[in-house]
Amino acid sequence: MSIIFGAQDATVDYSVDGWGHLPALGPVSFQIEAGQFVCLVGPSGCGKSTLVRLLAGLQAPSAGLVTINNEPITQPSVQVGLMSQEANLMPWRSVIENIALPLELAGMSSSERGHAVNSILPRLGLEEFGNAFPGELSGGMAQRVALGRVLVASPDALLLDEPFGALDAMTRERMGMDLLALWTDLRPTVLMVTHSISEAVLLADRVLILSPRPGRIIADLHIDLLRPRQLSDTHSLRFGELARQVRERIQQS
Amino acid sequence: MSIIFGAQDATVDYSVDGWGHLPALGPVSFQIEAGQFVCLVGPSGCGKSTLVRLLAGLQAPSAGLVTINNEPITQPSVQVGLMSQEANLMPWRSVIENIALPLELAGMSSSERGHAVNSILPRLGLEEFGNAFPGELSGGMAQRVALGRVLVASPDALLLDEPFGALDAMTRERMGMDLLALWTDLRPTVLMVTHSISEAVLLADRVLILSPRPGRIIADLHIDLLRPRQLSDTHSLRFGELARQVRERIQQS
Amino acid sequence: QETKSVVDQTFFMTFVPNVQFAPIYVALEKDYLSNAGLNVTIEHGDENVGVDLIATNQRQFGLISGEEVLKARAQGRPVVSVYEWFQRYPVGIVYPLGQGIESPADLAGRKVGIPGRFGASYNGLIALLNANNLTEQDIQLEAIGFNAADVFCVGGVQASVVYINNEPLQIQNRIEQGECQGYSGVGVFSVADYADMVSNGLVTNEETIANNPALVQAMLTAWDLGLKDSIQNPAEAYLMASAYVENLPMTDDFRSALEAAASSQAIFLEEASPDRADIAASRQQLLSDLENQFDAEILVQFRVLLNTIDLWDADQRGVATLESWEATAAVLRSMEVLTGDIDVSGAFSNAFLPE
Amino acid sequence: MAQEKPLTSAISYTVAKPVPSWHLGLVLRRFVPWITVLVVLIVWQAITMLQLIQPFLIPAPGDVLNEAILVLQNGTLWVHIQATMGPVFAGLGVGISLAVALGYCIARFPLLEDILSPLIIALQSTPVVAYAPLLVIWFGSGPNSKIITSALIVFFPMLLNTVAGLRNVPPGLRDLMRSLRATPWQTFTRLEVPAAMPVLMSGLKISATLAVIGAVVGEFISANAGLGFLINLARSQYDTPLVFVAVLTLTVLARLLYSLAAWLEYRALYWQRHGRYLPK
Amino acid sequence: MAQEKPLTSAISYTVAKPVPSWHLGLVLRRFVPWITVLVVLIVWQAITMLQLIQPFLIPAPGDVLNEAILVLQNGTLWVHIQATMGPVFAGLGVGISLAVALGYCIARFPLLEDILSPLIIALQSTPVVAYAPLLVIWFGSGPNSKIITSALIVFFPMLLNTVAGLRNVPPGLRDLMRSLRATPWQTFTRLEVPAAMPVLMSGLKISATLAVIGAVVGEFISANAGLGFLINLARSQYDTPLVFVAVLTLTVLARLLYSLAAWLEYRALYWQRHGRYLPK
Ligand SMILES: Nc1ncnc2c1ncn2[C@@H]1O[C@H](COP(=O)(O)OP(=O)(O)OP(=O)(O)O)[C@@H](O)[C@H]1O
Ligand SMILES: Nc1ncnc2c1ncn2[C@@H]1O[C@H](COP(=O)(O)OP(=O)(O)OP(=O)(O)O)[C@@H](O)[C@H]1O
Ligand SMILES: [Mg+2]
Ligand SMILES: [Mg+2]
Repeated sequence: MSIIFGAQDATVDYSVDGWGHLPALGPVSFQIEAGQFVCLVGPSGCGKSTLVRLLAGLQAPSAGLVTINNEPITQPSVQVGLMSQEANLMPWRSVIENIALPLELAGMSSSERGHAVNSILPRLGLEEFGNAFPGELSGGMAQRVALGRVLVASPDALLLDEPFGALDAMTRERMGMDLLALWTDLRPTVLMVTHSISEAVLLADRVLILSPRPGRIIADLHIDLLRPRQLSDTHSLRFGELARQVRERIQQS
Repeated sequence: MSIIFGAQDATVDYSVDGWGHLPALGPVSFQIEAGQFVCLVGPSGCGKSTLVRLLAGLQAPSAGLVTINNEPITQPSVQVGLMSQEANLMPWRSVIENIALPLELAGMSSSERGHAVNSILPRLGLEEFGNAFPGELSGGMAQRVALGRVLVASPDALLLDEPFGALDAMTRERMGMDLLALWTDLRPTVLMVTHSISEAVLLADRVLILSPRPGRIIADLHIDLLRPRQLSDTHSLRFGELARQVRERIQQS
Repeated sequence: QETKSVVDQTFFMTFVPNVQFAPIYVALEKDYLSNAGLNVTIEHGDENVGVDLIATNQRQFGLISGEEVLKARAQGRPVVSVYEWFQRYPVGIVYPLGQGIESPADLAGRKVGIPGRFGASYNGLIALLNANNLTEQDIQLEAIGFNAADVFCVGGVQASVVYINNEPLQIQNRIEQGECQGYSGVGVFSVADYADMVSNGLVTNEETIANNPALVQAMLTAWDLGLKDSIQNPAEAYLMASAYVENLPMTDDFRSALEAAASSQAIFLEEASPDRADIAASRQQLLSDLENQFDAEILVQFRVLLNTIDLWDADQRGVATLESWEATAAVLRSMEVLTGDIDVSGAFSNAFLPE
Repeated sequence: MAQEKPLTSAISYTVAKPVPSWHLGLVLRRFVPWITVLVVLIVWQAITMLQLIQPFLIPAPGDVLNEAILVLQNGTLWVHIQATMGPVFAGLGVGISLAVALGYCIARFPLLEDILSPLIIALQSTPVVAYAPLLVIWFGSGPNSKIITSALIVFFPMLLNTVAGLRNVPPGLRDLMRSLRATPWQTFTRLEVPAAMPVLMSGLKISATLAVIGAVVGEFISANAGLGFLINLARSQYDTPLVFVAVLTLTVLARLLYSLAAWLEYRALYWQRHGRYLPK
Repeated sequence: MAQEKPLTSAISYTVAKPVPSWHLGLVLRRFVPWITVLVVLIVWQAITMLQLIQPFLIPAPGDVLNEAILVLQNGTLWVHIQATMGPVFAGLGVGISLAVALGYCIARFPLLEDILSPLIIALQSTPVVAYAPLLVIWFGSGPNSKIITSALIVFFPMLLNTVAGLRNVPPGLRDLMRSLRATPWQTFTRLEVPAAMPVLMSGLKISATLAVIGAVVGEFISANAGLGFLINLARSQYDTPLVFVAVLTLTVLARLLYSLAAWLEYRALYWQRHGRYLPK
């Protein structure tokens, strides 16, 4: 049930009409251990989303290899939950129906689905909006629905592409801590793209830093803050030191 | 040419099918002076985007009044540039053509347009992507194109709805300082929605803080940091104090 | 000769250009019309549309079925038949030989094809059935569109209402090529043998008759000459028709054979002053001559012309009788197509017949 | 407030307005089509009364009404309506199901488009008269020929709209379904059908009226009953009022079918009436 | 790598593949439709050789070819092609422009839909034969009647697809144009037309073949030239090979028109071939 991600010299080139090849990513090599919480940071357009798509099995590398549990990835896996950068909600489904989608596809009965979704709605702060349609949501609310959709199925691994990008600082912190609690309980393998250095340091075991396009791993920092972690840890000296390290490595790139 | 925004008891209720009225915003009252840089912060779903749409003339309040230069707003104005929360790029136009859209609509000649867009592309970090199509951009790149589109026309007022939400910390800081430089030059009136408290304090003359839905103004903080400001100001004591104030006010809400 | 002003006329005809319209082409080719000061163009179209065009005086002349005139008049359209073009009703029922059909009565219970329950074929069928004490319910009538030859030859129907100058020939052709159900031959029950009904005629409207009788007279005279020439010299008529009817079977050999026949026929007409029977015999002779030289493919449309001539040929061309109009009206009444009183005598006129 | 009027409609998604919608207005709107009908009737009456066109080309409304009452009372009209509408519904069913099935396959396997397009376009562009003999021979003059002509005419627009609709499915949602390991059938029912719905519904509305035309064309070729047959019959009898009755009946039936399709569209696109559809 | 095959096509937007596209494959694909044609020809030949269907129903390919060469050489075919295609293009032009113009107005003023829909549907569902007399009386038997029948048949699908296309314009982009104070004309040309393009192009492809049908129908009612006329002529002479030549010519012309429309679509939707279209 536990998931190990790996990449060996994985590279992505996009072929662009009348332009030739656009190197978008890599080569990158890494291994993410089962149950590890890894954050991925890097400048805009460096290939983070592309890397996530590789691991999600939505796209194949132009060269090199990406693996799950040391098997090459040939297609998406139900054990891996993906939250992509866009909310990608179905406009014809209500909030509840959008969140329930993975369960529905897995063949879960309607009442079980209702139960699962209703238990997650308050955590998303969307109690009142279960029957709203995506067109009636604010940007941050849509993002929370998308997060709910990936969490509801309790997958063994989470690929989260900027899951909190549209949220205000407080909601963001709360949801981050929520995610951490969930992770502590179930221990999924997590790869999360974020632009917030403090968020990365607060949540992750490791922070991978990518160079500008084509993104390569320029740093792989071990975050040795003790667990369980609290929001107040951000005021600790060690936290400041680690955050500074991350920032410096990014600036050097 | 200078723009003063105002609101008197402006309220927005959305009517939702089989649900009745959803109070989304207000009542809010405020005045934004000509050339002022105001940041708007508040929890997700509190009505920030709705308020921006009111001032942009895209929507009328359910009750109360919104004004530009003390005239009720009845329709969008060319002097006001709007960057909404979604990038809203036209998928059939290249990056250059998307950015040039406002100039094109204003009847500017093609060569002038080319000139204007080419001068803005490097500032957006998109020199290489002028001929790319939106489908070929990363999330942050798309957002930068949308920002370029609103800046290229040098409007007298800017309404920016989370303009840097999808950018990494460094790019975000650089673009924020860029915006500040531009503002210092041209002195447009700016209302910017952001979720970053430090960004708000660094850039703004005033920070408006909204309560949870329906958003009301629970604080209107004057940011008395000296101008011109630099990134290094974030390390100053006064900055820390102001940021703490903002954070506290938000948490009290 | 005084120079008359030229009158432009559009002449309405049904269907598409066809060798059955040869007299029209002959009149055009031989300048009978232009000599009478008429500049005529031909227009083809749906018959009901044509009736309305004439009734509204958008057109002054057309070639229209007699029963159409009756029905149209019954519905307030002031159209008048002034020259009976066909002397025999062209509709009949084609049936295979040796399949137990000897008389119309044997059609009872069989599948009979018909283009549809409307138009001349339907009227003719009813007349024929009436004359044989049958009703529509006695047979299995099947609407098959204008596809009689095809449907008949694949056995879709056991007999079919057809135009006797055309389809039986096509079917005969297929039988000879062994492509028709293994039938050995076909016979035809001709409506004209059972009922005297009016058929196609030259039709104009009351307004033209009242305001411009000279025009009617001139027109009829020219068409009549064309008809006469066609009857008397079919080879010539066929040649002239080939200029108007695209795709009419024609080869160099056939053309020169027809040309030779046409000129010898002209001499024959000039020198022998033959009567109707002589001329009919000369047509038969010509056909058998041609049959010796050419295969059936090439001759088929020429034979259609000869068959059609048999429907035209009469001692006095163009004349109509009240009896035949009454008979036609009676059939239509029996079908409840015509209801109430209608002044049949107003539907036609012999007043303009050329000498 | 004189907001610029957004380009919207009752059926489309609208900017959620903070003002209550004027429900009386919605009710009144239902009557607008009838006003048009009324105007047409008045113009028609005027034309016949002023004798602008000969009455045998366009009869007076009263005459048409009398004729209509007649054929309604003696049941003729009803027989012909049934003879036409049966094949119309069957043709719609056959044509649409085939078109959607094939459209799905074509959108899924582009090669299929190359393989089949010559055949499909040939089928579409060949005038029915050309294969009328085959139709009559193979399917007789009963309802089957009509069903086929009706299905044929419905097929092509529905096929193209199905393909266009399926190709417009947002790729982000496609990726979502892939990442959830949805089966092709799940993807079809949960994503492709709803996403293609606006275009499919446009195709359905086109088909609804085309199916009627198709059946009538079939009846012109060979039939013993039906409204197309009735038109031919009435025309052959120069009974213009009856022609009008038959034609107007067709019009009403087509309009009903169209309304049915429009109602289905209204129901199917319920979500477009909720807030703005902003793909977020 | 056995990636799950995404539901895409040459013309649709595809997931930008990191592997170079196999250009030889694209070239080969061009030949696929011809293979279909070849297969059809072989089947046809087989049917006639095995005498499965009487030759007067389906003549041998060789006979049809001979006939075709004949009418090509003597120029007849060309005359009829011109007589048909002129009205087809004119009808397409008239029908499409009217449909797009009216479709725009309807999408913009929903009330107009209520007002006009009874008329439009009446026009659409009334069989041409019903108003054929009026057509011929008012427009003669020349090309005008054909143009009108052709335009009429094109009008409705194009209208519905225009409305469907315009109603699918993303509201976010509409807001953008409003905030930029775009004039209605600018909104139309810069936003509505390109955004509605996929559905408009589907409508254009439907129209392309329907226009041919429309003109042929017009020719069946009254005409002195044209391919529909030629079909009737050949049928009246029981010249099945000539019927086939005329029908196949129609098929080829319709196919050419369709290809033209598909090519225009390919050009117009160039942007769908650039990366994924993710509304960001
Ligand atoms: N479908 C595509 N076609 C062509 N180029 C693409 C495509 N998708 C992404 N790219 C390019 O690949 C590069 C990496 O894109 P990616 O979306 O992975 O960036 P990212 O690191 O997620 O950036 P951001 O933080 O802005 O989301 C970019 O330069 C982008 O232009
Ligand atoms: N079109 C709509 N129809 C109905 N309700 C809407 C609509 N748009 C927004 N709302 C509701 O109005 C409230 C405010 O939305 P708004 O988009 O202004 O929030 P926001 O402050 O911008 O949030 P975020 O930071 O998440 O973008 C939300 O509760 C949302 O559900
Ligand atoms: Mg990204
Ligand atoms: Mg917002």
